[in-house]
Amino acid sequence: MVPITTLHYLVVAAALFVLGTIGVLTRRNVVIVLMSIELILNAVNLNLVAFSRMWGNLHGQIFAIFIVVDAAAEAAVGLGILIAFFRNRETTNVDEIDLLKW
Amino acid sequence: MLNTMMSYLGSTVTPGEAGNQFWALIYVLIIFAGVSVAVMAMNWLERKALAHFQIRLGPMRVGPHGLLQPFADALKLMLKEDIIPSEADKMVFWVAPLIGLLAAFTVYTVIPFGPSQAVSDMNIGILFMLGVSSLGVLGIVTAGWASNSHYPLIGALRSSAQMVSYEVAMGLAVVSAIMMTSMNSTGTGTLSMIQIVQAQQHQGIWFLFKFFPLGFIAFVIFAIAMVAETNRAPFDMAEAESELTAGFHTEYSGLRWSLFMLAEYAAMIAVSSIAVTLWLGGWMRPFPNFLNAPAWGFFFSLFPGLTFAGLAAIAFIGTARMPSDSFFKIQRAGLAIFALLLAFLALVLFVVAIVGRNPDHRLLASFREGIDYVFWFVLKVAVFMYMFIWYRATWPRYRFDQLMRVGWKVLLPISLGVLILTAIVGVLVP
Amino acid sequence: MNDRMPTDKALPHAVTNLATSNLDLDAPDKPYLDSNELIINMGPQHPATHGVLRVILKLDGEKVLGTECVIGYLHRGVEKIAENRTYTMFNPYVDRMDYVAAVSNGLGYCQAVEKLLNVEAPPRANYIRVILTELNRIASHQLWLGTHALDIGAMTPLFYTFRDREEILKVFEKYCGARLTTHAFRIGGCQYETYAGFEKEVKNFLKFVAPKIDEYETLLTTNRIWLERTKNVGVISAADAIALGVTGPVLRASGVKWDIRKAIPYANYSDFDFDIPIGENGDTYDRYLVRMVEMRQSLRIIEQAVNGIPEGPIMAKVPKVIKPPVGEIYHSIEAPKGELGYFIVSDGSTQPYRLRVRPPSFVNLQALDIMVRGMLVADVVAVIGTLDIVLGEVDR
Amino acid sequence: MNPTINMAAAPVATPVFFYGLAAAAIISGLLVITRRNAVHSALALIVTLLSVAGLYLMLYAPFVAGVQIIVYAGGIMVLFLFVIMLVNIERASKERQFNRMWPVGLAASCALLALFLGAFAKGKALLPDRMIPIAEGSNTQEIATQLYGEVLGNGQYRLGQYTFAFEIASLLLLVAILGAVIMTKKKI
Repeated sequence: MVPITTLHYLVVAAALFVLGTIGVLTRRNVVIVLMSIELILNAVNLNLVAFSRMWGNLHGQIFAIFIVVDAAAEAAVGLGILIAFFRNRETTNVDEIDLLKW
Repeated sequence: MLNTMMSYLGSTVTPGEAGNQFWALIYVLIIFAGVSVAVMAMNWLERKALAHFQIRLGPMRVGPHGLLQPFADALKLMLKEDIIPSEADKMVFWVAPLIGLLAAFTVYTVIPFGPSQAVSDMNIGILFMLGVSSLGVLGIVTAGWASNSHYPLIGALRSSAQMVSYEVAMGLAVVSAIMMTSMNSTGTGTLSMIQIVQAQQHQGIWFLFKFFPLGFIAFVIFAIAMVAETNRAPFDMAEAESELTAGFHTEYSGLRWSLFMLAEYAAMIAVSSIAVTLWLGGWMRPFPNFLNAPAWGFFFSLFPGLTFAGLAAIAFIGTARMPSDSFFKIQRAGLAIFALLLAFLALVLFVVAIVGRNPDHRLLASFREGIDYVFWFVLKVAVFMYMFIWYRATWPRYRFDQLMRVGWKVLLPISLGVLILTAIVGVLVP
Repeated sequence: MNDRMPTDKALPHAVTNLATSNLDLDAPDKPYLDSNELIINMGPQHPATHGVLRVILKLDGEKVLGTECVIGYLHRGVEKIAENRTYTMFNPYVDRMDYVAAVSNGLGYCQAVEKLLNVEAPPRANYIRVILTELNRIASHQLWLGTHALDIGAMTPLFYTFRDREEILKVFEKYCGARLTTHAFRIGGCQYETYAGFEKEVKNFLKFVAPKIDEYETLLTTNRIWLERTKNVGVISAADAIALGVTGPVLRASGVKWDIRKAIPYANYSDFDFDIPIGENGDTYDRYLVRMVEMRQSLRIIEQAVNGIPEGPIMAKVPKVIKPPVGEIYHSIEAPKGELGYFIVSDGSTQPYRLRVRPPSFVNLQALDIMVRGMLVADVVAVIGTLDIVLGEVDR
Repeated sequence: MNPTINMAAAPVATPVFFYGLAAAAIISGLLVITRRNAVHSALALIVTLLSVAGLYLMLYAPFVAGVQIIVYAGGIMVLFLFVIMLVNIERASKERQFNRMWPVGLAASCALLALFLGAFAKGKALLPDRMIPIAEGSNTQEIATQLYGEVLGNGQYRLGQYTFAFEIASLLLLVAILGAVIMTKKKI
């Protein structure tokens, strides 16, 4: 079998990234859009960790941890906004969230 | 064959570390079987102990003193019709118990029953344990949602909120214990379960008593949070039968329901193991440094045999006390056989303990060590399991908001304070 | 007795100035603005509704916005049956209303008919009646305590109370052959003379049960979780309680000293020396304490009664065929759950023209809604438990 | 215990595990964006996250894998499931699932994928396959040193390279908590 190189991980990460962008760009449900963003962040993390291994230091891994922290913050605030929005408008569709103020 | 066996028994590293997949697989199977048996035993013990708390007898009919009751229960649950509500989300309904079960059992890969008696010694052991056991909540949430019914949904929301909030206090208590592992000459701590126990051995003190009362408070916080984490009384909001009929598993029946029960009990044993590992010295016998003469070692290695001998004695007394009516003939015989079995096990353990003193018998010597480690570990865990039953018999149930208040306003500040104090004391006291 | 247990001396005095209730009982339900409200059915098949009560809960998350009780799942038409039975024939039926306090039901009915007939039960019969009724009060409170504690999550008291209730049921069984639906009394007195050793057995029971009541209190009274679950839960003010017609321990826990045994003495309760416990806050914990003290007071009454039981006949002169004069009568007694009243209209025939029961459970159940508004789901269970309802009596 | 990497003990079936985990990640990633029901999407996302955690383990990054499991799968996904249950998904699952500009989005994403693949094909030679010199057995300690700093032998303390960033991250989390609380409160 072909030994697994960094490139393999990069391809997986690229695939996840593209899936994430498709989700963000095409889905209407905000929850799923947020989940797609998590997919994108994961793809980035995978890249970082793969490069961290490739270059033989830990900077990539530490950056990945920061991104996980960021993802947690983003999910908390994003879902908070979603709940507040749902309470006002009873919808979770992105294309109905098209005004800045209600 | 014997040589291979001996090399495994004499191994000083875990099979995961030695990279021996076959041996690791055998460990996994042993642990899986052991935990399943422990859950069954726990089931029987809980019913019996609870009954005796409540001036009842508990199961008495299936086998002598209801000893075969767990098997009867298991059989009944397996044969029972497996109902999936027509309005339920079938796929998720099907998957939910498996998630819970998987989360509960995966944790056992890093539980150290001895310095080499673990499937693997991960560098992130305790982090892995907390992470995987927190996946159990997903099983509960999905079960509650997939049932498509009000009571399970409320139960699932309650339990997920509860588990997520108590995880915070639990994690902080764990961190203060981990911090104690770094109070050594090198100043580096560890997350590995085995090394945590070895740190206690090295420092010559259980973390329960370290920086008294800081270690003790952290332990108490963990002990409270773990009850909430496993949804047991008095924190059994999720399945409060008087309020939500059965909480998240109201719509479940038969085998699927028993999977939830299995997961619950497995999770109880798992969190108890964490507590034992972090604060009670894991596999170590009492006073390993203070009473380190070989005679003491021999004395303590008799305990497994003594325990089984005691159990056998209880069983014999039970046999003698049974009514002499011919109706009880089979039951008497069964109990007597059970007692003989226990006595035989005690005998084997005694022989191993006595013969294994001689290091020339390599197989028996390493066997004896292994038995020692596992025995003390299991004994400490068993104390926790008994506490779970005791709580259930004694206390009423908290209300949901009170539970959250206890979690966020009492346990969290205390555990934060303990964490900070531990850090300060650790710097001041070299 | 342990000093942290509530004693009779520590009881506060009854409230004297009652503010008027501001309950508007006829106001329509306000529409709730929050769209997240969830409507769930608690019951009729639910472990905590004590039978077949169905409570429709309107929830916002866990908070109760409103409740609606649906009753009648156990309706047997007891009042209508009365119109087709003679007075004697109807006597066993009343046992089936509040089946955990069957003796009290029988006492109320027999006394109501006696009042209608204008006969008086002989003193010995009255003593036996008081002993059995008070024993039944203890049994009823024990059952209440066990199930109430179980609802709140404490499993163990249930088994302790049932163990001790068994002793009372044994006395009943020896006296009249039945344990639950006793049919112990007859119109005009008691049918059965006490069996040999009755007094001794009752005295033994008194000695046996007093420490047991302490035992229940050890488990619960100062238990932190119990306090958190019951203090300030299901509060009802004295004025609201009176406006709703709530009686019994629920009313007394709100601070109103109203006990028919003292207020309008029936049987020979005026001969005995006992106290009426009252609470202060009208919350679930006070109701718990009141009932615990009531059990002890019942023990006092039984002790006095069993020591002073006179010799003599046990039946008054009552005609074989009971034909009360034309008229109507209302007679009420203090059942374990509150005021149990019988309103009987007689047209001079052997059957009542109309018989109406005022069941304490039914009236007390009305307080559920105002007690649980704004509380949580778990409190609904606690409050249903603390109201001590028996669905057989609510639905009749 | 044994800090040197034993190459012989390295997973024998590395390619098998890699392809398995990669396939699981991508297939469930596909499910995330195609499922009608948000709960199914969330469950699929959990599978993705756990597969990615497995990939981290294969890259000798156990700490990141642990963080991934405990924060993502145990924390964030529970939050997601919680929110999905709070908002009304019955209606959302019956509606149109994709917005009107979905062809454009799809095309752009495909272009992005093409860009990636092109870059990989061109730059393949630039990617050396080297081994991380830090042993797996002390990964956590190394990361802790970078994040918190370390105690030097002479009783002195040195800040790590990322200590400041780490503190900032905690501040970010605090702000996020406050933001989420204020956002979801009914009445402020």
